[in-house]
Amino acid sequence: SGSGDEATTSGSETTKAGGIAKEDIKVGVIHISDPAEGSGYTFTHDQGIVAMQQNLGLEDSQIIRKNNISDSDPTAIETAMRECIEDGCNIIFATSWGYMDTCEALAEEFPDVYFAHGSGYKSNGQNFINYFGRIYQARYLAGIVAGLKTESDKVGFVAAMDKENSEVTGGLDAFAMGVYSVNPEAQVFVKVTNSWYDPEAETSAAKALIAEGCDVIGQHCDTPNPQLAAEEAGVWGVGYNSNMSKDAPDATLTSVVWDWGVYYTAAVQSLIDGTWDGSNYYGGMKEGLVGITDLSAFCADGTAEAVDQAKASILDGSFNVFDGVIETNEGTTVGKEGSTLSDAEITGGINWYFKNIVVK
Amino acid sequence: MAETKSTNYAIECRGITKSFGSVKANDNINLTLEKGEILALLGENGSGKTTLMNMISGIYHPDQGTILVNGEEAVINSPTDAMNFGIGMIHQHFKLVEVFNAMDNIVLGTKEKRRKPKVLKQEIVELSRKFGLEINPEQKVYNMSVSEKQTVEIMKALYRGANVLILDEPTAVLTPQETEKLFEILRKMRDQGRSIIIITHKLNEVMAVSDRVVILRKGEYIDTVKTSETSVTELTELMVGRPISLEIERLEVDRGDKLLEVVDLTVYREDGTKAIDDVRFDIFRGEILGVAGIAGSGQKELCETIAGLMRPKKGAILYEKENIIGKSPKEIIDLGIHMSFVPEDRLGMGLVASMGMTDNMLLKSYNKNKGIFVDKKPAKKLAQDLIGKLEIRTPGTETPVRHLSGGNVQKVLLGREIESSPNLLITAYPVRGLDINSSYVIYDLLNEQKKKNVAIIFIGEDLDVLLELSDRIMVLCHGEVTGIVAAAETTKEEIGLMMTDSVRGEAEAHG
Amino acid sequence: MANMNNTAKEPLIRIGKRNELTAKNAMFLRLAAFGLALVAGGVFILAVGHNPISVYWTIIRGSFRSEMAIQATIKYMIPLLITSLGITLAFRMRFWNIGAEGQVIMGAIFASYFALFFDGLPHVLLIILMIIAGIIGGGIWGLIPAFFKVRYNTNETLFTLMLNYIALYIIVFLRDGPWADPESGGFPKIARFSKNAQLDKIFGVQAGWIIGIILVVLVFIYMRYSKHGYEINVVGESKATARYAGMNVRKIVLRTMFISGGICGITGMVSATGSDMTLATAVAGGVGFTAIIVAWLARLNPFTILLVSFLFSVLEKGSTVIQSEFGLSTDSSEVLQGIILFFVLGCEFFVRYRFIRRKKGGTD
Amino acid sequence: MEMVIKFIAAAVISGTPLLYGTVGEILNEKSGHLNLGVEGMMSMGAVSGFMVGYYSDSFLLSLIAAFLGGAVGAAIYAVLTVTFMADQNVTGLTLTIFGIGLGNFLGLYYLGLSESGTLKLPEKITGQMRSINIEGLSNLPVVGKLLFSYNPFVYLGIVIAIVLWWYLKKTKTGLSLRAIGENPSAADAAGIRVTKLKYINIILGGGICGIGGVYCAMIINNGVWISNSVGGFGWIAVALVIFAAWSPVRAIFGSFVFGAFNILRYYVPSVGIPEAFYDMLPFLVTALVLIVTSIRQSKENSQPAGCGINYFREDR
Ligand SMILES: Nc1ncnc2c1ncn2[C@@H]1O[C@H](COP(=O)(O)OP(=O)(O)OP(=O)(O)O)[C@@H](O)[C@H]1O
Ligand SMILES: Nc1ncnc2c1ncn2[C@@H]1O[C@H](COP(=O)(O)OP(=O)(O)OP(=O)(O)O)[C@@H](O)[C@H]1O
Ligand SMILES: [Mg+2]
Ligand SMILES: [Mg+2]
Repeated sequence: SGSGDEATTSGSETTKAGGIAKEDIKVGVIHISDPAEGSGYTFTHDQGIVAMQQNLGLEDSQIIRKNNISDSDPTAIETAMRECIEDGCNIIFATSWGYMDTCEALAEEFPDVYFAHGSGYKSNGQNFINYFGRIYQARYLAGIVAGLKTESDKVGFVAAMDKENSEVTGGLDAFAMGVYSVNPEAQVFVKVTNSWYDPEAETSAAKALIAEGCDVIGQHCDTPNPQLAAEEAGVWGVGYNSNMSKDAPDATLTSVVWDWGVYYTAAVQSLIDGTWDGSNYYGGMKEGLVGITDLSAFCADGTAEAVDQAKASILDGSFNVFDGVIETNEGTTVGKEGSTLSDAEITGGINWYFKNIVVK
Repeated sequence: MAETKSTNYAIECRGITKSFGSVKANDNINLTLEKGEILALLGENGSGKTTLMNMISGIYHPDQGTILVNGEEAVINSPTDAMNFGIGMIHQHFKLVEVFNAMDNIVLGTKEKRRKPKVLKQEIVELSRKFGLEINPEQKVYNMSVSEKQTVEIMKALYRGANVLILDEPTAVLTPQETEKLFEILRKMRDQGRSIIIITHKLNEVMAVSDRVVILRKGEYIDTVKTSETSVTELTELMVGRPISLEIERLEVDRGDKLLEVVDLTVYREDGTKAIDDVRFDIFRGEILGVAGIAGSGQKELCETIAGLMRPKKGAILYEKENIIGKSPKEIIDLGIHMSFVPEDRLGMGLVASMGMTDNMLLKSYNKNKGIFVDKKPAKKLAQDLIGKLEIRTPGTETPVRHLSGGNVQKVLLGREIESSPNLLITAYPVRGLDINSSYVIYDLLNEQKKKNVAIIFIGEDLDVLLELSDRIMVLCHGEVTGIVAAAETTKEEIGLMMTDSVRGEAEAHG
Repeated sequence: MANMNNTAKEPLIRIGKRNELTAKNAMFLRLAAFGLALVAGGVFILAVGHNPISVYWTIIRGSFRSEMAIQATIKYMIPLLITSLGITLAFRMRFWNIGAEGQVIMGAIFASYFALFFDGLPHVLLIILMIIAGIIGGGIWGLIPAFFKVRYNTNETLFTLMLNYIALYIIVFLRDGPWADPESGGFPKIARFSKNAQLDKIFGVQAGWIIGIILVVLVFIYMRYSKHGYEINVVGESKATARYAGMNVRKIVLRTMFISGGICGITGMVSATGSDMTLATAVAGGVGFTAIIVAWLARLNPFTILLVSFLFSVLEKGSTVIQSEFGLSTDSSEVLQGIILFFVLGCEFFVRYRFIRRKKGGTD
Repeated sequence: MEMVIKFIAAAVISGTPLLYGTVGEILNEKSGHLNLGVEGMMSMGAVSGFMVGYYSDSFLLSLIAAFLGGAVGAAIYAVLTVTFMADQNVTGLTLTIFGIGLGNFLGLYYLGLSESGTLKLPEKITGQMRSINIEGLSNLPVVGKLLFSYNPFVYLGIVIAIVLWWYLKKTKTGLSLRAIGENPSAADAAGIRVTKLKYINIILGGGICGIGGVYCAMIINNGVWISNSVGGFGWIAVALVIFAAWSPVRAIFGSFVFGAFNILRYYVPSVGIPEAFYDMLPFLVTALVLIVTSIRQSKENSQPAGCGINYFREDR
């Protein structure tokens, strides 16, 4: 049979020997859009790959990128991954949640290739794991920035997915809690675009929020359009994924960002060292995986202090965002006094909105 | 150069040659058109008349040869160029924009500046008065009858100040009255010094309206004769290349049993108007029943109703005592009722233009054999037989019939219907657009069928032919039967009267 | 009055009909066109700074470099092939169906219903059920425009275009609502089908390719030799003629569009259960449009469709490899595809027409 | 009330790219060419307009470049369908593939050149392209927001639509063009330069589509380059032509209605109507309009009869 099989066989031998020689490492990356697209999700992931490559000193030829792989096209996903395998990749980073099922299936077919899947929930404990991060920690900080800045006491949020989606909703709740912590009067208005990437919808949603009187626009979606809409309307915003100050310098207060290089470096290193243990990865602020960018000059007075204080308490573990009894906007409560939500609940069970969130 | 020499000629063609792919439509043709004359262009179907005219009017471009206008060499690349030379052409298939009204069609493409519709209307009405044309400038073309459309076409040419008017078979779709009116207009134009080329297959019309006749045969120039010095017989001979008889015989065949009886038939058109009104008649085996009537008197609907293509509102059609109303076209065909219908567009209904003869033979028989597959062998054989029997000119049985000339297309259609051994043959305008030779071939075919005891409904427009060919003639007027007479005992005038009797009433209603 | 000073010259170049080409010459001409198209594409590749030969070579190598690559290439071909075959029927009837995309989607939706909710049925039975469901789903989506066409003469090109989107948003609706995967944690997706509901693989590729090849033969026979095929051709030429010949035109149009849509529906079934293993919004993914191009390039001949759709899938599979190997964005392969198609489209002209240059000195 | 006004204003903003696409396509269809390449032409206009704007910082140059970008796409289409008589559907689809590909490809190419990793239009041009503010008018209650608060594209689009309406309806060339779309051989016989007019109008239509494309890049994405910025507007425009019954003036109304469909869900309270329904709405409505007009069988307000069929003088 073809070269695909050969690649995997050699992979399995080196693993048994305790690790894969650095020269033999070949990393496949599946991107949902093009990394050159300089702001969004793909861009930050690719920054992470680049950082990993530099940290470990890999050759360019050791990285195989598959760009523009729609995560609602399983056939394209499978082809892309198989091509990586054909090319001899030993590890494939599948960055978007829609790649999960295909990873699972291929992990079974190719037990010697490692599949790391970003943002999902499935894994097989061996060669298929998922990785994500405590982005809610950073969002909480961003909420503080927004809550202090708003003058209308209306903060807007453009959400890619609706309430049922824990990733988005968890982040949004944390953001709203951050707002609440400094400005209990303020409300957080939400518009859902129903798509991770939809430039036009993101603009429209942001404009609708501004029309309703929101003067700070947060976002969980892939383009800087909400920030740009804020800039055009003369209001402020909180970016996501990468530093959106470069897109909307006059509006972006700060951005909630990822540093995926932290994880990618660790993951590939574990292959080289032979220490891959098949467990999921869920890093946070402590690991440097998530954070917010430097505050811009036009943040409200006292913002830096409030942020630093919250950040310190998160870092020292005294505060975990989803602590204690949390009131939802439907009048119900979640959580128990004296405890915090488990990681499983955070990644898969947040489908409620915090009490100051308004959906219209 | 001797410029003065040829200035008598409005148009002169020298050595014009034109091919379409492998078909040589015109081969070294010479033609002259004098100023102030009506020139008839005569030739069998496919002899290249239309092609030649299309080159004069800038639609086609000659492969070889020269066209001179008023004695000067002219390069005519487009209809605009032709227009600039004062040449206007009325095509066999009208070139009108259906959704426009008359005046938009008339001004279309002209150089004049745009005028207010009101002013334009006035201008057009004046122009039409000058030539005795009747036209409603604001009527949409899709609401017009054929002759109204033709009037628009003529107005188009006149509006552009055409000195030379070319008409390609303008009378094919007109009633005798309308034809006469058209000729009046043409004569008037000639008397004003304009030149006219008219293509027609009806020799009596040639004799009636033209000054000279140019004859083409198989793409070649044959002769030019003065109308006053020639005869129908001579023209036919020049055209066909051999003498042919112009007698239509009425075969005396013993009338057989009654085959079809139509009782109280009333049919409405799709637009809700009444097409056929309480029509009642019968037809016997071995008989040709002629149907006379001005265009649009319900002939088409009558045919289509009998063939099962239209549903009547009331009445019955008894075929050997069995009512066939409500039967599908297929069931009716299976009974042996065949229709050879020649609508204005020859290829529109009876044949599939892009298919060859073989596939066209299949059209009505493809369902005869059992199973889910078609059997092409018999169809191919039939096609070959027809080519021999009817002298159909075609490169082969698989050549798309759209490449054949009108007469040959017609032979294919009629031949197929006859070969299906019908009991009842309905033919509507079977010789429309056909040259004289082909026409007589068709008449002979019909008589042959009559001899075989087939009942024939013959819808025609030429009263002379109807009188000579039919046994009885039924006259339709506005969907009503105004009389059924024995052909041998009536006259053209009598029938003409029955045809137009209520036309006067109609005109009044409109006026 | 007429302008007598017309000095118009014969145009430098005009278009004329050419003598009918023999089948061999026409074939040769088309091959030449394809060659020219590759050259034009090569110019583009050069312009973006790469070596055309090596890019072309990579496309071919990328499609055939391993068993897995060949399998992927064939997997790309399946939906293109089947959909083109479906479209062929409609186009033969001159029914300008650009709704294959929607018909594929509806076929997928219908088939998925069984895949999701009846996956306990015996495997063979379930697969057969899903194929039938796919045919019915796609068929209905073909019937709707056909119905309005025969009834009201509704423009089918535009109507089918609308139906594509309606079908797409039906998937979105199902994905976000009734059929949402309860275990997805709010991610908008429909659950992956169970193994039992997945189409089997034959030689490592989902069985759709067998279905495709069977359909090539069936459609060829149907169009060429069957009475239905003959009727379709007649109706396509002239409805009046068909009626005159005793054909039930409405029935033929409806029937043909059901079959045409139904075949496209098979694509949906095959793609969902054989390639995607779930019902995804991208189940058609533009194949309905590409298939129009394929069917047209193949002049509606099923065997030629097989060839052309294979070439297309090579290009598609190969260009995913040039993306990672040359760093050329996936968009550049679309540009390349466009350029090649433009040339093929343009060259088709020379099969029927020719340019005639003005003779020197005009006419004497 | 205030929200309603804001909604209408947002609908206008959201519908304007459709207006350009629709009007451009109307011009194509009036020439007898059903051009399915609107999306492609818009993409080409988007990239050319944006990049010229980015480097020249001139709104006017950017508009011209957008027009030219769309026009180039249309010119390819015209050469293939008018002169080479290639199938219109296939050519249009190919143009869409090509145009989107080219737009994204060039976009990424220029992104690669940029140091910051983004392409953001410079200050001057963003200032010019943004909503106007006419002292005294824009601040009027209700009317100010409804009529005098838009970006220049909106006004330009309306002007183009009205001029085209006048051109088609009231000028001789317009009459000739309509004749070509209905019956090219009749137009030809009447002395109209069919080929020339087809070229001019198809290219003109493509150019207008191109401006619609750059609208997406400049306004919808607020002057930052993003791939696939046209994102389906071109296809909706093809649909909208039907809704507008081939009239540029009705296209103004139609595109704003469709713009409203587009943003409806962000302004109406969610009452449990599935999101998918909002997305489906424009297409559903268009399909219904198509059915209704075909039932009414209006000859005037329907697709030009010659649309989709290529014309060759010597065919018969
Ligand atoms: N556009 C065309 N393409 C191909 N062949 C053509 C074309 N026009 C005419 N021909 C062929 O050229 C020959 C002459 O045709 P033409 O129409 O000039 O004949 P005609 O004398 O006008 O016949 P009819 O009396 O039937 O109108 C015929 O064989 C015809 O098939
Ligand atoms: N010289 C001319 N050349 C071309 N068109 C002209 C000319 N003079 C007047 N017109 C007419 O001007 C019309 C445009 O004016 P107008 O809008 O009043 O037409 P209309 O027929 O009333 O249309 P509608 O009733 O649909 O509005 C053209 O369609 C044409 O009929
Ligand atoms: Mg003729
Ligand atoms: Mg008017």
